[in-house]
Amino acid sequence: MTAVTAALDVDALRADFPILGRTVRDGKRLVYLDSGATAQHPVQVIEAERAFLTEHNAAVHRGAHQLAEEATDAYESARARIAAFVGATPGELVFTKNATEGINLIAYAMGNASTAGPEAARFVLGPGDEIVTTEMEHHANLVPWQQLAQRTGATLRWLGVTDDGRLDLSNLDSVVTPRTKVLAFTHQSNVLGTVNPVEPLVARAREVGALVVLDACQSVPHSVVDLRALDVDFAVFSSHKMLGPYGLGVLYGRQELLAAMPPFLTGGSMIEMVEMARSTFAPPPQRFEAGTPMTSQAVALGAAVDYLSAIGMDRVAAHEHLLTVAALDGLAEIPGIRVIGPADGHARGGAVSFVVAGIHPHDVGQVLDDQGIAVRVGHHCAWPLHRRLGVPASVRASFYLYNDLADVDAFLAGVRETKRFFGVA
Amino acid sequence: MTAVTAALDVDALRADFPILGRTVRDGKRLVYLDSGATAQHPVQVIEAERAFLTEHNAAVHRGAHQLAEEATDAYESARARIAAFVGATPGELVFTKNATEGINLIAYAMGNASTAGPEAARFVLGPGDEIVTTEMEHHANLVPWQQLAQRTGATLRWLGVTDDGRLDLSNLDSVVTPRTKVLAFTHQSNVLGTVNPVEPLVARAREVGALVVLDACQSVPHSVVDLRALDVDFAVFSSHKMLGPYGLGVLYGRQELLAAMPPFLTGGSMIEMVEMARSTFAPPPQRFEAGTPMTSQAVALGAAVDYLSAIGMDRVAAHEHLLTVAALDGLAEIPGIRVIGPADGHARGGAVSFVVAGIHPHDVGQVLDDQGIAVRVGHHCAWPLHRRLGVPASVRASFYLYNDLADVDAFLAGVRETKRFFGVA
Amino acid sequence: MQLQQMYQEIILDHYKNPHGRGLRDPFDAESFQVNPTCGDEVTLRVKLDGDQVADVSYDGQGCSISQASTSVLTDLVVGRPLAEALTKFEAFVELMHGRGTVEPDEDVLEDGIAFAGVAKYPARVKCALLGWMAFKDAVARTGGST
Amino acid sequence: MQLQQMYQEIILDHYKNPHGRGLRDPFDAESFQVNPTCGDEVTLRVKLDGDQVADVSYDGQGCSISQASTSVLTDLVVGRPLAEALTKFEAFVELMHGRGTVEPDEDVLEDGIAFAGVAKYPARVKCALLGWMAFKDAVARTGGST
Ligand SMILES: Cc1ncc(COP(=O)(O)O)c(C=O)c1O
Ligand SMILES: Cc1ncc(COP(=O)(O)O)c(C=O)c1O
Repeated sequence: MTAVTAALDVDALRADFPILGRTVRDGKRLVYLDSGATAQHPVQVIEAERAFLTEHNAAVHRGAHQLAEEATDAYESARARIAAFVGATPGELVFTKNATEGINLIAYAMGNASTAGPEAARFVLGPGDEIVTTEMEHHANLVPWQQLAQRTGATLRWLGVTDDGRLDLSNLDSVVTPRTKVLAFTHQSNVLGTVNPVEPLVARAREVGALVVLDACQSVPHSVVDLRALDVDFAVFSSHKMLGPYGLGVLYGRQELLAAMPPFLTGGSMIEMVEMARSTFAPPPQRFEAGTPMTSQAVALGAAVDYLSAIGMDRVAAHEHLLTVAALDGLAEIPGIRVIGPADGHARGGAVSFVVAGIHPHDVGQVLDDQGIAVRVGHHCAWPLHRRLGVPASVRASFYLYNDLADVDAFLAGVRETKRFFGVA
Repeated sequence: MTAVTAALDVDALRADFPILGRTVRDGKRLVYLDSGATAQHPVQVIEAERAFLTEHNAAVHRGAHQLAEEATDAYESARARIAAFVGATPGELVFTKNATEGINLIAYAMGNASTAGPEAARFVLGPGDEIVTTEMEHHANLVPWQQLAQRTGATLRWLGVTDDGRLDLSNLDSVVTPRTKVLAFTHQSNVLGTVNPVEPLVARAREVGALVVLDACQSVPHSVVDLRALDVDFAVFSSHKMLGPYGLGVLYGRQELLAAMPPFLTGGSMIEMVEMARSTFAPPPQRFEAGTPMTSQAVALGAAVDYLSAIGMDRVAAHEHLLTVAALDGLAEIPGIRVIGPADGHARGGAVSFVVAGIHPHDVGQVLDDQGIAVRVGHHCAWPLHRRLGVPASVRASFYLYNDLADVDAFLAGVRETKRFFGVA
Repeated sequence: MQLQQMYQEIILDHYKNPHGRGLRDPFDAESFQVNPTCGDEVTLRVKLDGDQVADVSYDGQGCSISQASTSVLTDLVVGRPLAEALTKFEAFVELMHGRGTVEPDEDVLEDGIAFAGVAKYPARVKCALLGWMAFKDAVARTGGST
Repeated sequence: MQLQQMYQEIILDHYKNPHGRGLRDPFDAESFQVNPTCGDEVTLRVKLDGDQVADVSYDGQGCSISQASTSVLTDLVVGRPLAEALTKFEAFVELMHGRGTVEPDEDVLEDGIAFAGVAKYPARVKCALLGWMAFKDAVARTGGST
């Protein structure tokens, strides 16, 4: 154990996560290395939601009774704390059901701009306009843009990926051009772990007047992220990957952009005036929160960011870095392993994806599972990236604050056992 | 107490809802009459979600490890039980974040049909086509259709409301015509309580080949609803109004329609194949569930329908009917009260909305709140309906299985006290 | 009963006998404001005379709080220098957002101090501010300094 | 270690030495199937001769389970009457969806009974069925009775 893990006191932390105490597959200790897909939930977060539901629950922003006041306060206080967690103000934060909805919201709002008023003009897309994304995106930051292109006649282009799993910026200026209306890219790859350089991408987007959409799903849960400082126009992340509940995502948008953007989902709570034939809409963030919101989930995510803040995101990042480097170093010693993504700890987060020569990832995952080690296998919703790197699928171990070096050791032993089981040298 | 409430044993039930034990406004017993906005949560439901999160939590439909298997089973078992609860099969049920998203899903999917493949042809809308809704809709079943009309050039029409708060079907055949592509209406009004006659509306829609969208938000939580038997094409309802968690709605669609309908939100888990330039999509229901789903919420709603089923929805409906009639009878005895909506218990549910001569609804709500009685004031997301009935706003008391006659008595006494407070005869 | 704190006599008086109600000509600018949850609305006109607020006239529908606070508004700003009116606007907004912790200055807000109790009910703060927001918006539309 | 139950020798043998692999002409119909979560895929061709399955040829990529089960499929159906092949299809699907509660009939499924252990792992059932679904789909495309 090094000073950093000692500083984080993982043993104490783990006690907050009841599920980590259970066993799987006939009594094996659970080694949960699938936090990149979804994180586990500390009792503090579960308890915050329960307390809200059993003490203060009511419809927010609608009622004039005491419970409604308390519920509204809890909901808006959560929004403020979550905003502060990523360097934003409450008015810049829209609650969605997941990060995927957040990206769709932007794409659909842009699609709606052509039949909305003149203040939405800067969001209008059509033939001749271009949307740029990258070859390392999660499907959530690719398919919505494909669809927007299909609906509007705009063209989809993308930045490539280098053999070592970095974004290929060599042709940035020829891919991102004055025709580019949107540049959408991931902050941190959910497969490779790669942390992308936001600054040159934003700089180029500003030069050509493109809007920047940052997929922060894998960065916000694992590191210090200040969205204002990054100077992006929009960003999304998901509650369930950062100790919060399912069913909640966050869309960040610069105030002036949210104010000018047409609505996406429509219905109750997002209107200003409704007549049978026409409606007008509330200012943001309400304009983008149609229907009864994810009230108790927002309250619980508020508790999750309190929990993370109390630990300190810099310490979380340092801890994960330690585990990642240990995993990478350990894998490097096992013959026949190919890590896809950066091989060392430089500018990368805690997703370690790899293939084992001669054994299909599904089979690797199965043998690991049999030893209690939960990893993810498949293309991790990044199919084009896998194609680019010449592998049909991969095995991914991903770490979070509750993992420790014992987990890494178990994982490495598990990989060795897998090779033994299948008789691969 | 009559035989029916005794049969329901409300006292025992109330013990399942911890919040009902609290006091408000300096020690007053909480009389919660705002279940039409959002219901309270029994411990059984909260506990089911907690158990899932602390024992079986993992990303569903993605992982190959034991937790992922258990989570997927829990999620799909919940889908099956919720489907059975409304007479549907699991493949006909799509999870959304709320009912509002469900209606938007249909509207946007129809909007997308024009750039989707030929199998989506029956969903295409354009100039000359008509969408019909009604004057008593919640904004959630109106504004999305206004927006769809605006985007596609189709025309929005509507059925009117009679003075006593029933749907005006006298001109049904001239409003719903062969030009009608969609007929969207509410099963039960959230303001008036009115239960609409589904049969003649569906019959007329079938005659002209229109799709029927039923807003079942206020019927499914309060009565026996068999969507197959009602023979509608689509229906939506919300978890939080039926003892389940926030952040979850349900869209029902006939299998063949879901199979032909283009996707709405796109991203992970809803695809078949993804390349950089194009994607193909999974069959329903997955096609309509982009991104990480509301996993634990679905599990909890499964527990909520188990809870409701164990009681029996017929008994829930009978109990609410009793309370509603008591409230209507009581209000009829107070001078200056105008109930908007059916004045007797025939074909109506447990939403009782009214105005008090000489006192603005906000002020009525405030005085009731001061006595611990939580009602809703405003237009209840049905602004056009209020305009039609000539009132700017109303006060709504709405009942659920945990309310009893003591609540009704408190409410009636509260209304009398309000008049006294404002010196209105 | 906390209710007396909210429904002060002054408020109920203004509600029953609103001051300055009705839309009048001439005016420099008009603002229409609505409370999207309850449908309360106000249309308010401002007539400036140099840097003086010459008239404020209004019409609308709403609860006792919104009607009374608009009535109080007219008392406070009509015939005063615009700068002073805007100071009162700031003070009233501060009071209403104070959740009952702000001590109102009677010299500035006069009858407006009666709304101190309303500030404890966040759902009603929007009611109390409806007319004031219309005033602020109408002034902005005159091109006057805000 | 439950693993041996899933990875029976028979399965590993078929995986290492797949039967009937490679795409062959002539064929009546072809089906392409993909497992959307892991990207495993199979292209499978069927050649009928009257009511006999004359040939099944395939190519693709995937895990041991999907590859071995497709290999077993060819053993079970090639040279058999189509009706019998479809009976085996039903039996195999039933086995795989049985969660380990279905007792497989060795007379019908032969080497296929080795997949009984896979049925206990729901996430792998789709793998085991990949080639079988392609077979069923290809047969449907020939216009043969399904
Ligand atoms: C009749 C009706 N339709 C639709 C809705 C919208 O439901 P949700 O806000 O859960 O999306 C509601 C509740 O607010 C309702 O009562
Ligand atoms: C990089 C990245 N983007 C987007 C998503 C989608 O998030 P969600 O499924 O919560 O919408 C994920 C997680 O699945 C992700 O890792």
